[in-house]
Amino acid sequence: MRLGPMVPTVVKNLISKKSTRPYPFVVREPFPDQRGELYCDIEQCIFCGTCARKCPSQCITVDKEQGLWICDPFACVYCGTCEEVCPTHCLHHKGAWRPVAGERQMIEMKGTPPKKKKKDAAKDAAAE
Amino acid sequence: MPIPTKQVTKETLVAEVLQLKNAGWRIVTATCVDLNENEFDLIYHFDKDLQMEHLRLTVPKGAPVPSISGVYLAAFLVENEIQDQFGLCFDGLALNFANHLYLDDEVATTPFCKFGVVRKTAAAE
Amino acid sequence: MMSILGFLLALVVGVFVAPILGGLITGLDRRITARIQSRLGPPILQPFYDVAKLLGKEKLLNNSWQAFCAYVYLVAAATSVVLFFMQSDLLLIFFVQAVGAVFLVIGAMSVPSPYSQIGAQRELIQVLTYEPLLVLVLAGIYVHTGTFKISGIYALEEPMLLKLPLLFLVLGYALTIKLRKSPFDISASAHAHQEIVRGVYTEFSGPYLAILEIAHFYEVILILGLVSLFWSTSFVGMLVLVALTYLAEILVDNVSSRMTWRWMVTSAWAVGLTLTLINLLSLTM
Amino acid sequence: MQAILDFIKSSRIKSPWLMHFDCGSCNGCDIETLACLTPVYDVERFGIVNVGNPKHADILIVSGTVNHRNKKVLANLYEQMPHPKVVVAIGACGLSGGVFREAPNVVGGIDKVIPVDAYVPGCPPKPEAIIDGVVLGLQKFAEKSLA
Amino acid sequence: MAQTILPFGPQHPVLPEPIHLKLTVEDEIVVDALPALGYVHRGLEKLCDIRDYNQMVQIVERVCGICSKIHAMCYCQGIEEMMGVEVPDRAKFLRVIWSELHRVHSHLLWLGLFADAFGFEALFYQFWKIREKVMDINEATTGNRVIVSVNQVGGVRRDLSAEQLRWIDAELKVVEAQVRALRATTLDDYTVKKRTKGIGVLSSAQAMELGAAGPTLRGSGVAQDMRQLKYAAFDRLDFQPISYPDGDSWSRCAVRYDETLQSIDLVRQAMARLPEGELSVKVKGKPEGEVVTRVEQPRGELLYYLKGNGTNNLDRCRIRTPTFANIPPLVVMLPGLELADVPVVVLSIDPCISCTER
Amino acid sequence: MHSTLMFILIVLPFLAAIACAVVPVKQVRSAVVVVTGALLVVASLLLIGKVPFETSFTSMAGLPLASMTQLADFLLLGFVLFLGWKHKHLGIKILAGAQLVILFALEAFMMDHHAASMAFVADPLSLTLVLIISIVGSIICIHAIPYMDNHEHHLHLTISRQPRFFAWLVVLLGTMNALVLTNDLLAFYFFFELTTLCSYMLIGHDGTEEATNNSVRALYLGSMGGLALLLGAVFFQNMLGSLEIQEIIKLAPSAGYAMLPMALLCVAAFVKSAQAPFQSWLLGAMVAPTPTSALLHSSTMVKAGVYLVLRMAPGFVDTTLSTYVALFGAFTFLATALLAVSQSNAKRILAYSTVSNLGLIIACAGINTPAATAAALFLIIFHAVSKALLFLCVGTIEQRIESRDIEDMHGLFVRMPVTASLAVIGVLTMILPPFGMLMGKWMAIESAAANVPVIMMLALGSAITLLYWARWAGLLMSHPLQGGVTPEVQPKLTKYPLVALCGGAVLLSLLSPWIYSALIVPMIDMVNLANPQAMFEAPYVTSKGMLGADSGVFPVAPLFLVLIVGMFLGLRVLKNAQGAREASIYLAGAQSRTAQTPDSFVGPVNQPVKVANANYYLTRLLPEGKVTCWVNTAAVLLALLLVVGGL
Ligand code: SF4
Ligand code: SF4
Ligand code: SF4
Ligand code: SF4
Ligand code: SF4
Ligand code: SF4
Ligand code: SF4
Ligand code: SF4
Repeated sequence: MRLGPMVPTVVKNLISKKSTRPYPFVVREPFPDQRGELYCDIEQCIFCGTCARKCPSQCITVDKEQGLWICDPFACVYCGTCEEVCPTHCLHHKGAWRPVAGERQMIEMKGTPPKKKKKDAAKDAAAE
Repeated sequence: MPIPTKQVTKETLVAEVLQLKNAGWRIVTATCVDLNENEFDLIYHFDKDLQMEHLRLTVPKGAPVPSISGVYLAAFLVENEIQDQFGLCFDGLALNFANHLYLDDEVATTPFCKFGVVRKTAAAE
Repeated sequence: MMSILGFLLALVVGVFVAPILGGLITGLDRRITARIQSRLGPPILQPFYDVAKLLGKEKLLNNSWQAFCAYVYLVAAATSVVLFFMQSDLLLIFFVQAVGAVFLVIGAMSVPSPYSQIGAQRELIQVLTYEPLLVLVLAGIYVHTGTFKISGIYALEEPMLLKLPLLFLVLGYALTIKLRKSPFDISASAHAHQEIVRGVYTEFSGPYLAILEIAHFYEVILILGLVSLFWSTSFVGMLVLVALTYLAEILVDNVSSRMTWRWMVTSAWAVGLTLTLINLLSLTM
Repeated sequence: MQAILDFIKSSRIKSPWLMHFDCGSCNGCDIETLACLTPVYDVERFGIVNVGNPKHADILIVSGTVNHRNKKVLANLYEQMPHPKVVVAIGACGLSGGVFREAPNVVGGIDKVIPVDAYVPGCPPKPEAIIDGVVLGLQKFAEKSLA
Repeated sequence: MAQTILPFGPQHPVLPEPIHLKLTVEDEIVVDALPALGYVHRGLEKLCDIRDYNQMVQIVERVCGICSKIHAMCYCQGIEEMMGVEVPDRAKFLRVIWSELHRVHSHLLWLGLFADAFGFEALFYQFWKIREKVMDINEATTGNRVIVSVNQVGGVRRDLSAEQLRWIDAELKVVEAQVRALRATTLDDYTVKKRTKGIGVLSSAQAMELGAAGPTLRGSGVAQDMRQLKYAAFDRLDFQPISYPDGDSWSRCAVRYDETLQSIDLVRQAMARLPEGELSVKVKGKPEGEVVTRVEQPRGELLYYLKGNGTNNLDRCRIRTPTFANIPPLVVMLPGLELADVPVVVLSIDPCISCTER
Repeated sequence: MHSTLMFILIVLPFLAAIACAVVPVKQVRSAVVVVTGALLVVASLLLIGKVPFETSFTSMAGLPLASMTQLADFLLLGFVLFLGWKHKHLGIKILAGAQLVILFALEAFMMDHHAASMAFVADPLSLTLVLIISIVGSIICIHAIPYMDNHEHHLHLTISRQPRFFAWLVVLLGTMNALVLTNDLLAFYFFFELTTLCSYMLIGHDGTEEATNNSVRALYLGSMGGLALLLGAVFFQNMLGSLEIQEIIKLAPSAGYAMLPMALLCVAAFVKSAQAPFQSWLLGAMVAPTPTSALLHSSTMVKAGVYLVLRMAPGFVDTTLSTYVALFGAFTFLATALLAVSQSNAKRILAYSTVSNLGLIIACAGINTPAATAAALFLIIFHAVSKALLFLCVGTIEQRIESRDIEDMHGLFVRMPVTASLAVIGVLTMILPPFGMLMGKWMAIESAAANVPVIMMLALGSAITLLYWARWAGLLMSHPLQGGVTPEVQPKLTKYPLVALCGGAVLLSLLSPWIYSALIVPMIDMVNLANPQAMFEAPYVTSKGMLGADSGVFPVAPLFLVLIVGMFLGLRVLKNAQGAREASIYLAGAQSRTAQTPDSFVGPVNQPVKVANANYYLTRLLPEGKVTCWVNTAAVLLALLLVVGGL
């Protein structure tokens, strides 16, 4: 039974450097391979839909016809499964976390579906 | 491959459980599995010195099962849980949350059954 | 008797300067506490931001009696500080301050919320614990100086601390309760919240909570004023004594857990009364 | 007088007291919220104090999925907060129900029950992101109190 | 005698999670305590119907964020057993390293929260400050601080480089030194002992009868730890369960304090003996059959019952978490205590409601 | 003029009592009570201008007072003996028998009866008591009129027993007036015994078994006091050859051996003031209808005891006896305050608090300095007014809610806004500055500051007092923000007495500096006059509504100023608060969301649970039975010490 064994610790705290990180004035470098914001390099995407099928949160929708890669950023749980299964490695987690938002969002990326690459692109252009 | 279990019946369940208790077994938990349209499997798990013993009780839906919370008080929680999720009723629950352990009245059917049945609420009893 | 000028001075200092000082000390307290916990802590002016923000919030009440009680608490706290600066009777100052404590309790009890009620009961038990100790400290001062008047203490030749060291400890014990610091922060849980949320403060919100905070600023000044009397012979001595005492309070706050009220009553009475008895007897013998 | 009113106004964003309610979260988000209060992140730098009482809170931080039982609690707490107030939803669960969206007892995100002012994505979001969320909340807070 | 009836929770500042206790007190002595659950119930076990057995790994991780890693490990072990998959050795050791790191961070977190329960703020902050180092290790090695997602059926998803191992070792030294510095305060301080010694006593017989698990059980003198089952790489590590005999809150605290240091040691052992090799094996086929697996969570014995039916989706995934087992002992311990002891005793079982209710 | 006033104050009540007893018409009885009360008030007020004076009568209105009392004395004792026999109570029989024998011996062998006159002395002390008895007492009697109607209505009595009740009630007023005015110890003894009888009659009024038992207990303990008093008188007669009170005081201090009879007198006083270990009769007396409790057992009759001690106090200045009296009083103050903490029955709280406060007054008498005497007097005055108010409030509340348990009074404001507010004010006047009770306590603490054991007990006791009062006041006032409060209708005779007492408590507090100059300064002068050795100075000077001394100041008027400003502010705040949003109480977020279940939370099994709130009674820390046991043991020891140590 002792009285105040905490004293040395708190005195040390008082005179040594505080451990508070000065965020947001200084932002720490992310560790390598950190799973931050998910990012799709849409140019590389072949719209195979693997990511959509494997995602445990089922937050990705891939529309091969339209060339749409849609993700609900509010439902993604940053597990990295999609990144691992993507055959073209077009999905990456950035180091930094996804910025906060003031309202609901949806990530909708439009790319060019494979095979009918040029033809479709021309068609689209013509349609517009 | 099914796990090695000892099959019991509604009639022998409580006696078997009592026997295990007297032999110094600790109750780990119970599991309810929805087998088909008519039956549940109730598996009781026990532990003694890191060894496990399982009792399996296959029961028809709709009929109450004797509670073992009289033997192991601790079982009241899991039995209430099963009552909530599967609509399987227990006779002689030490502490009966009357289908409201987890779920509110908004949940109308038993959520864990593939073949859901209407939940009886406390008011209905 | 006091001159009119002196009276006005006491009034102004007591009513306006004291809460500002009290707020600053509270801010400093939070800063030091943070450092002790290895944190940066809030700005020194934080207590004022808090109060100002609270004043601007929506009024939310369970009944109007609550609001009334909050104001009585404030008025009583301010009055006791003014009386202190007028160098009035210590015992009386202390009784006036008790008005505030009682109204805080009554206000908290007027709401049927169990947290508020339990807080109120505990606050009463705190009063029960520190009041006798304070009265006895004052009695000791009386035995030493022959008067309950603060002016009598200023007439002393040597610091009271030398003659009343044990009573000073008792005072410290009592003031830890009054300052709402661990191990005695049991009725309002100023920082912690463990079992009763914010106890007596639970049902006060917005401007009414601000009132209570301001009243607490006054109380801090009153308490530290009382401490300063123990080194009444020099201004520097006063400051040093107050600073050291307050630091000690912060330290104790940070190296102990919060105790239960049963322990508080028994320990405070056992330790406090024994120390008082020794010191009083040594004075009267 | 004007000076006092200005001071009150400017104090609003300097003293955001927050209350955290765990609305059926997996604790991941909660421990990260708590981590914000601890020495390494120390949000008390910004005057943020964790209060346990809706009546004292300016910011309500909610994590986790809404279910039928806790949605009533959530609504109660929101109602007991005095104006102005903001709500910050954190984590995939709080934003949308996350990975549990389709679980049988899940209603969905926080905004199904109370209006949300800031969404902090992540599972769980890092403490820094939660601080960002509070900052965004504060901006809304300032707007609301002007209104 | 006049009674006060109050709701303790679901929202209560001392409880990070929503649980409700209807407390009846007389002069602050608890005469009756009745729990109410369901504020966190999601029904996630049922998601096995619509998510395949691989996706379920991410879902069971989110049963509880605090020991996410261990849930996933237990689940994966179950599936692997069912499918007859032998996991590479390196993966087994890595599983131990991360799971013991999780225990360290969970226990440090708990030690802090426990200190908070009896109002020792500085101690709370101190433990959480130390814990941040462990969180950094998690983040640097797995890519996330809390839900680390390193398990997969068949092995692990990440590796540790030699450089990382050295860094972890250095960091853990600091953590260990800092934790040791708090021993006297946590276990021997007068005020702390007053608040924990003899508070919430659970005899070993009661603990067994009520089905207590983990530190709650070991705090009552029963040295039972699922790591004795020698899953993962525990068959190749020195491990003895820690127990204290008194059965009070102090004992439970002492168990966890010692286990923190023990886990640091286990991480070191595993790092020292880490074999080279593959991280995972390719899994073929679909799970079929029944399996029961158990591992030791920071809070105690975790049991998974899994039933596959030869499709990608499981038939039944049943999770029995340690807190679920510790609720009945809690209800028995509360009457007769002071109101001020309620947070202490509730915290002393290290309740995790999200895992209790899933 | 003297004789007229004396007649009104002493004899008139007896005549009124006869009228009450014989005239069975309710209206007449009420009128008699009201008129008697009014006359008493007027007479007592007129008496203010007359003090100090001494007078003696051989007869009053043609009645030979002195010889009548002698005769009545024997009749009284005989009656008590009869009661002892009737209730088969050995103790009473022995005590009454012994008193008969001793009294006979005293009258027959020790006294010469040449002057068969009755001497009265009116000084500020007796004047104070006369004022209290006549004014507060009358108010209580008037309040009793509607109260007793209700009371009997509740009991479903077919034949009203009110004549008897009111007769004893007013008899008591006369008796008390006589008791405080008489200068003859033997006459004092007679009136003292008469109050015991009144007490017996009124406690047993309802005739239930409990009432009867408690009334017998009161009679038994009262007789003990009587015996002690009589023995004291015998000793004084023997030693000093005189039973004139003023004479005794003058002679006693010079004679150390006179401490034994003094001590006996003190013991008699302790019994009457229900000091520990004799408190049980007063607790038992709470079964009586509330006016009885108010009149006899709080504001007036029990004051006879403290009056006796205070009266004799100049006779034992600076003696060991005095020290012991102070100790004893302080001990009772503390001990019974502790006992009060464990009570939830409002009348028992009031009873313990009464004993406690009387203890404080006795402690002041024991400290025996002018400041302490002043404190004692203030305490007597303000205690009487505030306590009467509280008792009447409890009575009124009880008849409405049919419970005396304070736990049943949560949020009483909603049902009885007026009475609840009055009760709160009553409580506040008991414990807070700037009200008189607190000022008395302030003086007491300041004058006891150098007496280590006494100050320690006073410090503890006053904190405990605060505890049990504040929690009661707190729970009365809860009410919804908007609406919900039902206006209260009360009979005039219920309401006016309450309002009068409440106003009195506040107003008298404001006037306390003037009361001090008018009553206490002359009283100290009289003490000096009576006792040439003691040259006391008035302890305080009053100026600008402040009481001041070297040792401290109590700025009454300035504090009242703050109070008034504060009230003004407070009322504005109250009005302002109406604009606030009404919040539900904090229930950890679980509050039930339907309007049918207010103040409820959703508990286990999803059912609404109504919250309950209760005060702390510390019953595990301070179980009443055990504490009583310790207290009684300690008190017996102290009392023994007092009697023996005085020698
Ligand atoms: S190989 Fe890639 S692109 Fe082709 S079908 Fe499979 S996933 Fe789609
Ligand atoms: S990170 Fe995980 S949750 Fe997010 S999209 Fe990819 S697979 Fe889905
Ligand atoms: S929403 Fe989809 S793309 Fe966006 S961060 Fe989450 S997973 Fe990545
Ligand atoms: S897996 Fe990769 S390539 Fe396939 S759809 Fe997803 S992002 Fe595109
Ligand atoms: S978002 Fe992720 S971490 Fe947060 S509660 Fe949901 S599952 Fe847990
Ligand atoms: S263990 Fe307890 S404290 Fe920790 S997260 Fe789970 S519930 Fe919260
Ligand atoms: S036991 Fe509790 S803490 Fe551990 S993983 Fe499960 S839920 Fe989380
Ligand atoms: S128990 Fe004690 S107090 Fe009660 S009657 Fe007996 S002796 Fe007296």
